[in-house]
Amino acid sequence: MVMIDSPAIKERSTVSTVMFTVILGLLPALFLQIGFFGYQILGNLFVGIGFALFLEAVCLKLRNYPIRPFILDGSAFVTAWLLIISVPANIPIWTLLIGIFFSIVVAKHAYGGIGSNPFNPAMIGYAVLLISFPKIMTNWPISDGFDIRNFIQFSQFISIENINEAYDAIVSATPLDQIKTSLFLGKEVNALGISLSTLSSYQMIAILYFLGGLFLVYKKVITWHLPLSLILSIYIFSGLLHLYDQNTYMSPLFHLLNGATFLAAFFIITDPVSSPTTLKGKIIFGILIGLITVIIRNYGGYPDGIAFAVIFMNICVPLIEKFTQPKVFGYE
Amino acid sequence: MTEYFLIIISVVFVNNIVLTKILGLCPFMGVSKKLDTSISMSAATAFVLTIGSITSWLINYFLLVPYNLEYLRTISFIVVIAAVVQFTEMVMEKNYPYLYRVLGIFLPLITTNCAVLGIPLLNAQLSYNLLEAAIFGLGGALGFSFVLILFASLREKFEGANIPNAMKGSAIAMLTAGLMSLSFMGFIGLDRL
Amino acid sequence: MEITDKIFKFFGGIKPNGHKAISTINPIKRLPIPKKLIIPVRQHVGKVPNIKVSVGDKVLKGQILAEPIANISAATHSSSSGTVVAIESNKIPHPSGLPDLCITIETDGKDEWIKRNRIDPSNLSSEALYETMKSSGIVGLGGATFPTHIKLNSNKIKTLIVNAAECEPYITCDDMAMQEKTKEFIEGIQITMDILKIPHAIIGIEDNKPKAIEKLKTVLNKSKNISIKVVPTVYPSGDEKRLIYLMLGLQISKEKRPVDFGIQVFNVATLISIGRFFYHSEPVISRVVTVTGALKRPNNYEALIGTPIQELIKDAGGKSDQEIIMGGPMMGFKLPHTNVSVTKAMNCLLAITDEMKSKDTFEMPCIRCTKCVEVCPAQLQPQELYWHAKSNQFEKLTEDYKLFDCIECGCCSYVCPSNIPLVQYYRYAKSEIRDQLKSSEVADIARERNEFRLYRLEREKKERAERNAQRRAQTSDSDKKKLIEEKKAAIAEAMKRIEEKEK
Amino acid sequence: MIAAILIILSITALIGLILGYASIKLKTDGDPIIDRIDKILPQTQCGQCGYPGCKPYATAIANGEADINQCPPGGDDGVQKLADLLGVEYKPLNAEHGETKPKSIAIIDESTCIGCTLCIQACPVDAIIGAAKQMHTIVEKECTGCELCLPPCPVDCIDMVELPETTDNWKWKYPIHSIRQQN
Amino acid sequence: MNEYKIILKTISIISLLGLVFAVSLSITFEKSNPLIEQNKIEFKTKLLNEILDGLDYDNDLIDSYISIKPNELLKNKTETNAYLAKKNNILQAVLIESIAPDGYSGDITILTAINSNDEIIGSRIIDHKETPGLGDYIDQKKSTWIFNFNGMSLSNRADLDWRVKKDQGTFDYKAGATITPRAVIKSVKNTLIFYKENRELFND
Amino acid sequence: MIREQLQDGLWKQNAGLVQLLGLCPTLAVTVNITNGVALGVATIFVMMLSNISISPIRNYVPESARVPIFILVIAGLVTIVDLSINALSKPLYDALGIFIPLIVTNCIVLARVEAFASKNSTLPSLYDGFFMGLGLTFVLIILGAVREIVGNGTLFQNLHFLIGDKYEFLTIQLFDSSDGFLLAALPPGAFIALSALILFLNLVNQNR
Ligand SMILES: Cc1cc2nc3c(=O)[nH]c(=O)nc-3n(C[C@H](O)[C@H](O)[C@H](O)COP(=O)(O)O)c2cc1C
Ligand SMILES: Cc1cc2nc3c(=O)[nH]c(=O)nc-3n(C[C@H](O)[C@H](O)[C@H](O)COP(=O)(O)O)c2cc1C
Ligand SMILES: Cc1cc2nc3c(=O)[nH]c(=O)nc-3n(C[C@H](O)[C@H](O)[C@H](O)COP(=O)(O)O)c2cc1C
Ligand SMILES: Cc1cc2nc3c(=O)[nH]c(=O)nc-3n(C[C@H](O)[C@H](O)[C@H](O)CO)c2cc1C
Ligand code: SF4
Ligand code: SF4
Ligand code: SF4
Ligand code: SF4
Ligand code: FES
Repeated sequence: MVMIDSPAIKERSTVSTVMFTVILGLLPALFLQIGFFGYQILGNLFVGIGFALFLEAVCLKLRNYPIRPFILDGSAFVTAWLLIISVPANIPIWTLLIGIFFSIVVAKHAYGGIGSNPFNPAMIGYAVLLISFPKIMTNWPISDGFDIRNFIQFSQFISIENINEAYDAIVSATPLDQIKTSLFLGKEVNALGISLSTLSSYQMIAILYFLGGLFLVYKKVITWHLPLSLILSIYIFSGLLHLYDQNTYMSPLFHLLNGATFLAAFFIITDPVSSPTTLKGKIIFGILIGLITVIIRNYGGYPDGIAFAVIFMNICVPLIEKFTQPKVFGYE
Repeated sequence: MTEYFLIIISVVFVNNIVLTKILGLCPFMGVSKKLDTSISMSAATAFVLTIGSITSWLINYFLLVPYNLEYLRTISFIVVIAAVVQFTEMVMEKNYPYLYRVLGIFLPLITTNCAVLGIPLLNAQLSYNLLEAAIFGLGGALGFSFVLILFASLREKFEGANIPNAMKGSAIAMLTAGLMSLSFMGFIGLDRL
Repeated sequence: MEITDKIFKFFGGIKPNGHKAISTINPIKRLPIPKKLIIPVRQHVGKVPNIKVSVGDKVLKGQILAEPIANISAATHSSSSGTVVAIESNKIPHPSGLPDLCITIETDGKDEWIKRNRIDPSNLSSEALYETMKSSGIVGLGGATFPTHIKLNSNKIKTLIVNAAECEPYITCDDMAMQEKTKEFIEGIQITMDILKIPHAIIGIEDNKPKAIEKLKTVLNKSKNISIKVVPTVYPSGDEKRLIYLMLGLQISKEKRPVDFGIQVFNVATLISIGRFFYHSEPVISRVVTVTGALKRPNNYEALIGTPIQELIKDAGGKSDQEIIMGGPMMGFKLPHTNVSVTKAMNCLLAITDEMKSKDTFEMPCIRCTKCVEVCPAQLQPQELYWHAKSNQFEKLTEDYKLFDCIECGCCSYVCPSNIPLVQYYRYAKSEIRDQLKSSEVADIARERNEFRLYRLEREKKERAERNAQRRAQTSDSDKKKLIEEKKAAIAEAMKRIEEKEK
Repeated sequence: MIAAILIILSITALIGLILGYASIKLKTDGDPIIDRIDKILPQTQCGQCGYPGCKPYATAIANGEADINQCPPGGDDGVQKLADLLGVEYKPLNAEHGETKPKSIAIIDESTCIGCTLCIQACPVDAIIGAAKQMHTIVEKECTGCELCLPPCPVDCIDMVELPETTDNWKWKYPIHSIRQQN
Repeated sequence: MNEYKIILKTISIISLLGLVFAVSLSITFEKSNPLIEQNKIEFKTKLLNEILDGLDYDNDLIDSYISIKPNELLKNKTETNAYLAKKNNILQAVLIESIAPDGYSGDITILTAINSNDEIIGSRIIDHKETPGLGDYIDQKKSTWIFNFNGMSLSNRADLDWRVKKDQGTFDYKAGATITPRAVIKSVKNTLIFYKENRELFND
Repeated sequence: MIREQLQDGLWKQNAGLVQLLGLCPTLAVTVNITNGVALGVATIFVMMLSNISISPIRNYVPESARVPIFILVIAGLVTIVDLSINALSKPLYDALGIFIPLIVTNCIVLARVEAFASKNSTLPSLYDGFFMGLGLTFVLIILGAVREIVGNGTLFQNLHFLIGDKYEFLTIQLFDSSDGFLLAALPPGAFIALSALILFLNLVNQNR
């Protein structure tokens, strides 16, 4: 006998549709990434997602949950994908797998799997890697511009060894990192020769994240509150600093187009499980992540602080929700 | 002014007394099951911490240093702190009996909250002046209360989560503390400015 | 309160496919009088009425079978003439599947009425009116089955709202009744206005019932004191408080009732019953039931209370093993047994369709997507309600998240991508909380009685001690010694016994 | 050495003075926690906890003499609530004190009852009415189901009956198709 | 009366215990303190000797030092001691502590030994908070990088050589961590400059 | 009795894993085994001494000054230990840092004094101090080992601080420390490792 609870009818959308819409939003940027940096990232995605699904299955088995529906829900897929595109493509595969282990097993299944994790799994994986392997995590492959041959030319599917020596020819720090280093050494911003008239590879990818994000808003997978509040917050706070001193603080536009700003705004802080559910809460969450990010970028030890800001704000979610409960119909 | 601000930033965020300096963990784990109790506990601890760091500073400065008796720091600081706690406890039992009951074994354990002795000792080690010591104590109290309350609010939520049985209780709490500590690593460098 | 043309759109709500056309093709149909009527004694919220007949009695149509014993209670009438053949527990349409007391009548086919005389409410004092209404058996036919005489017994009412929204998919009984019984409907509204002594009423009707709107508009053309407000089709606009907001822009929480604001809401069928009661002296003995869903000939039926539903289903072209939902697809519940009979609350019988059966019932954990928040018309946080209900954190549910403001409309479940039976969790939590409240009341009584007993025993002991002391004062010293020795001996003996026992 | 001794002595003496004084001035009396515990207990007054009633058990818990898991009528829920109130770890019901049974009430078989009044004396809530040598009855609403009236009855005329489920006391069940596979 | 007794009892027992511990602690302290002081000295001498790398001197290093006030080159925040190694009362080498404030994560404390030819005998990192595994290769415990300074002086190296290879200098660095070595190099160089400019301080 | 105390101390009531007391040193100093052992031994020593010092005077302690008196005794003992370690091995003293004086506030010490020594006679109190301390020491050692191996690639680093310079060869280098999993050596790693240990204990208990 079929169990029928009220209501007996239901809209046809499932967790999988939600998750795979997110992947769809990420695809265009992936295309650019391959064009710029080579198809190594494909190898990482292939191995990394495979490992994520494997870990997911193992955890489900151990916890006595049915495997199929939870593998098919696509959440591990999204988590792994987001982690992989946040780390340098030339990362040794073992390192990446450690990150995935922390995402799926420690940050997700230890807390009870999908829906129960208070922290953003991908960001936990990222932060663990950044703290443990700073050298690997700050050396990105250098791009010679978009090159269609990157899709076919054989370089390396995945990397296995550590980059122990300085391969200045093939790796470099990200723009945010470089700026930080230069400022550290006492240079002034306008002497750095960074102009926004030509877009770097990172910036073009960021723009595609923005477009992919708009797609998610259009598809109603996310609401505008989180992305907008984060973007505005970063823009305003870095803008204030820039106004205060143009020589030591980069322009707000630079902060928007570099680092993980757009990726985070649309794909990371919007993780429904670990972000607040109330509208006011979402706005506070976005603003504070932006503020912390700007502070870390300008004053802290890490070139980009979004991952830490996200995890830190994850901790605050229950309190934020507690204080931003909307009024119930009929109550003042 | 800025240096006082930096002291606070440092003990609350960068070198958070609980998550980075790893002090005061037992009450952090023990009194974080419910938000309400954690708030009362942080108030009590904050009180003792601030008073404790001031009195300890006075003892250190006026009694121990002049006579070269630094080796008596531990014993004199802690005895005074214990007395402050005991006194607080008595006042609480008299005036807020219910709170007293709920904080239970953890009230006397404020005495053995490592942070409560750790901060005065650090004060002495860093040779802070009285104002700095007081601010350091207050900052430590803030840092403790801040993470305790956040932690409690998180743990309350866990009751509805599908946490695996073997992880329930202290294991998940410890893991959460670890991940909180991980996020506080992101503040590295902010105490310099 | 100013009444304007403005529609105040409420927050949330959903727009499921209506499926209303299939049951409005044919007019309301009457079936021949069934051989047996099984009439549940209680068909309302409130106290069980007192049974007035016994097995073997001959009863006439409209005769009282059971009489209300308290204020919140209602009468039950015989729907046709015949003989009472049984008064026993029987299956009733209830989600629990539990039986309840029913009166079974074998009809004689004569359909003979008891004597009726028309009642004019304007001639009656308010007490007399109240008593008359109490015996009418009229309860809210919109589904809540709350006794109507209580809702009418107020002189604070300023606004009468007629709930003609009928927002649930599939259901068309109010729509058809308004089209075919327009006169009785308007009469009902008029009488209700007279009883409440108010000059004006508003009919709230969803814009997916153009025919009924048309008909009402033409009939009401001349009348100024009954107006129509057409509201957009959004489920659950038919919920009392949502409807009040739609009409008047006034939000009412669970803590308040519409009466507190001088508003009373009645369902179409209730008003028709009121009309029939005062113009034709007819208590509630039948109602319009929509029989629809996966059937060959969906239709509306004017069914006698107590009619076995199988007769309706068979007539609508269904099979006897068909799975049936009582009520609409959103709020209705699946009948645990389909050999039950029509009751006052039964507005719709919905044969489960393949689409409903194929509903994915695999429940995933909540991913906090807040789709449910976006549709909750009570502006609650369904995901929080779920989170705390599933882990039995009842205190938080009532205090922080206002569980009891949930109207169980099912919008949240409808949109939830994780397929969570949210409403079931809320119902479970509500039952548990109510039960806990009840047992704590019982416990309070027990505590009081226990304390009183202890106090009594204490007092008795003291009294006895006093009496003994008096007696002792009267006895002499030697007597005392003797007494003490006797006691000692008794104690020694007792000790010995205990020792033996221990061995 | 002298300085050390003097300093420590002055600190300790001062502390001794303050605390000794405080211990006299800040003496407390009464413990409001007992009432809060009693409020959680089911008031069946059955004595299964090892105390003569709910209030004595509450007092024992407050004084730290009894564990929180000794009241079978309160069930696991009750233990959980006590644990929450007192901020201690939940522990399963102690089986030594019996197990939780569905709520029942006592019924006297009136044809057998000899009217000895023994059960009246046993009932902790005075739920039994009747006078000597007359048939007794139990007020259904007031009976807590404590079973204390069973042993004293010389003719075994009292039975415990479980309250049947009706549409009035029926409760919605926990949704059954949960994600977890039954194992 | 009774109240007095309670107070008195409290005071006496706590004071009695205080007395016991005051006595036993002072005894322990008096017994252990010489050892502790000696340990401290040994530790320091060992470190200094290691930097001096077998240099021949005959004075007691720990006792022969001058205080240096906070200054711009050494970036010391409080007065620090510079130790003097002498043979036959002739200055053989000085050991100067400097701080590199622009390390990646805070101050790096460096001790540098300079011989009478103004050449560096050796440098050691005393304290640093650089990222483990990334910036901490400057630490002698982790790599030999710091020994690159051995034998360098302001005169025997060009300005350019006091740079990491990335800035066309001679110093190795690890990819992704150039801030740390730059800071250390700058600080060591400044120490030499300080010594050159304040030579008279040491020669009295 | 003694068997029960052993079981309680090492397993059922283990300070670090079950009672969650004495956490600060457990987490803070366990970057390597040596620190763990050293602090563990110091703690055992203090626990035994404080238990046997307080047990005999337990009946003379006025309620109002209970904790201050206990803590006075503990602090005195700790200072003695502190001075001794400083005299015996300076590098070790530097490595353990502020955590030696903080044994005073190690919750488990006062907790045992309150829960056991102030209610029992001297000999059982001695055992209690020993077993409870031993239980904590085991946790310290396991955590130290795990964090040292994973984070630094070594085992028994600095052991010679404890037992003399000639044993420096005991340090085992498993892999290049710059390839270590740094997290393990940092505070978050300490928490996570202890969490894993508690998980392990729960699993074992579940399966029994
Ligand atoms: C338990 C209960 C008590 C009620 N008490 C009153 C009342 O005192 N006065 C009144 O006018 N209506 C009363 N009502 C009727 C409600 O106001 C409302 O009209 C009725 O519940 C139907 O609404 P619904 O189907 O949306 O739930 C009561 C309803 C219930 C269920
Ligand atoms: C979600 C929900 C939807 C409802 N929809 C309708 C409806 O479409 N038509 C209706 O008459 N009553 C509906 N009701 C019941 C009304 O709230 C209310 O009980 C009724 O209008 C009161 O009239 P009555 O006492 O005459 O039944 C609904 C109730 C709920 C909770
Ligand atoms: C977490 C983290 C820690 C770092 N630690 C150091 C460090 O200790 N020392 C250092 O020189 N650079 C460190 N860096 C690297 C700098 O940010 C910067 O990338 C580098 O110094 C510039 O090197 P390049 O000139 O080779 O590009 C760190 C970077 C990150 C993200
Ligand atoms: C809009 C959206 C954003 C998401 N972002 C993240 C993310 O940042 N990190 C992550 O691990 N999972 C993300 N997920 C996937 C999923 O929510 C996550 O695996 C859950 O946290 C697992 O419980 C996202 C899903 C959606 C629908
Ligand atoms: S719609 Fe379902 S999954 Fe989404 S928040 Fe609501 S309950 Fe959770
Ligand atoms: S069922 Fe309750 S919680 Fe869900 S949408 Fe309706 S009112 Fe809101
Ligand atoms: S066991 Fe019986 S007497 Fe004891 S607390 Fe529970 S109900 Fe009351
Ligand atoms: S009647 Fe019997 S079972 Fe009921 S309360 Fe009294 S003694 Fe207990
Ligand atoms: S050891 Fe318990 S608080 Fe530090």
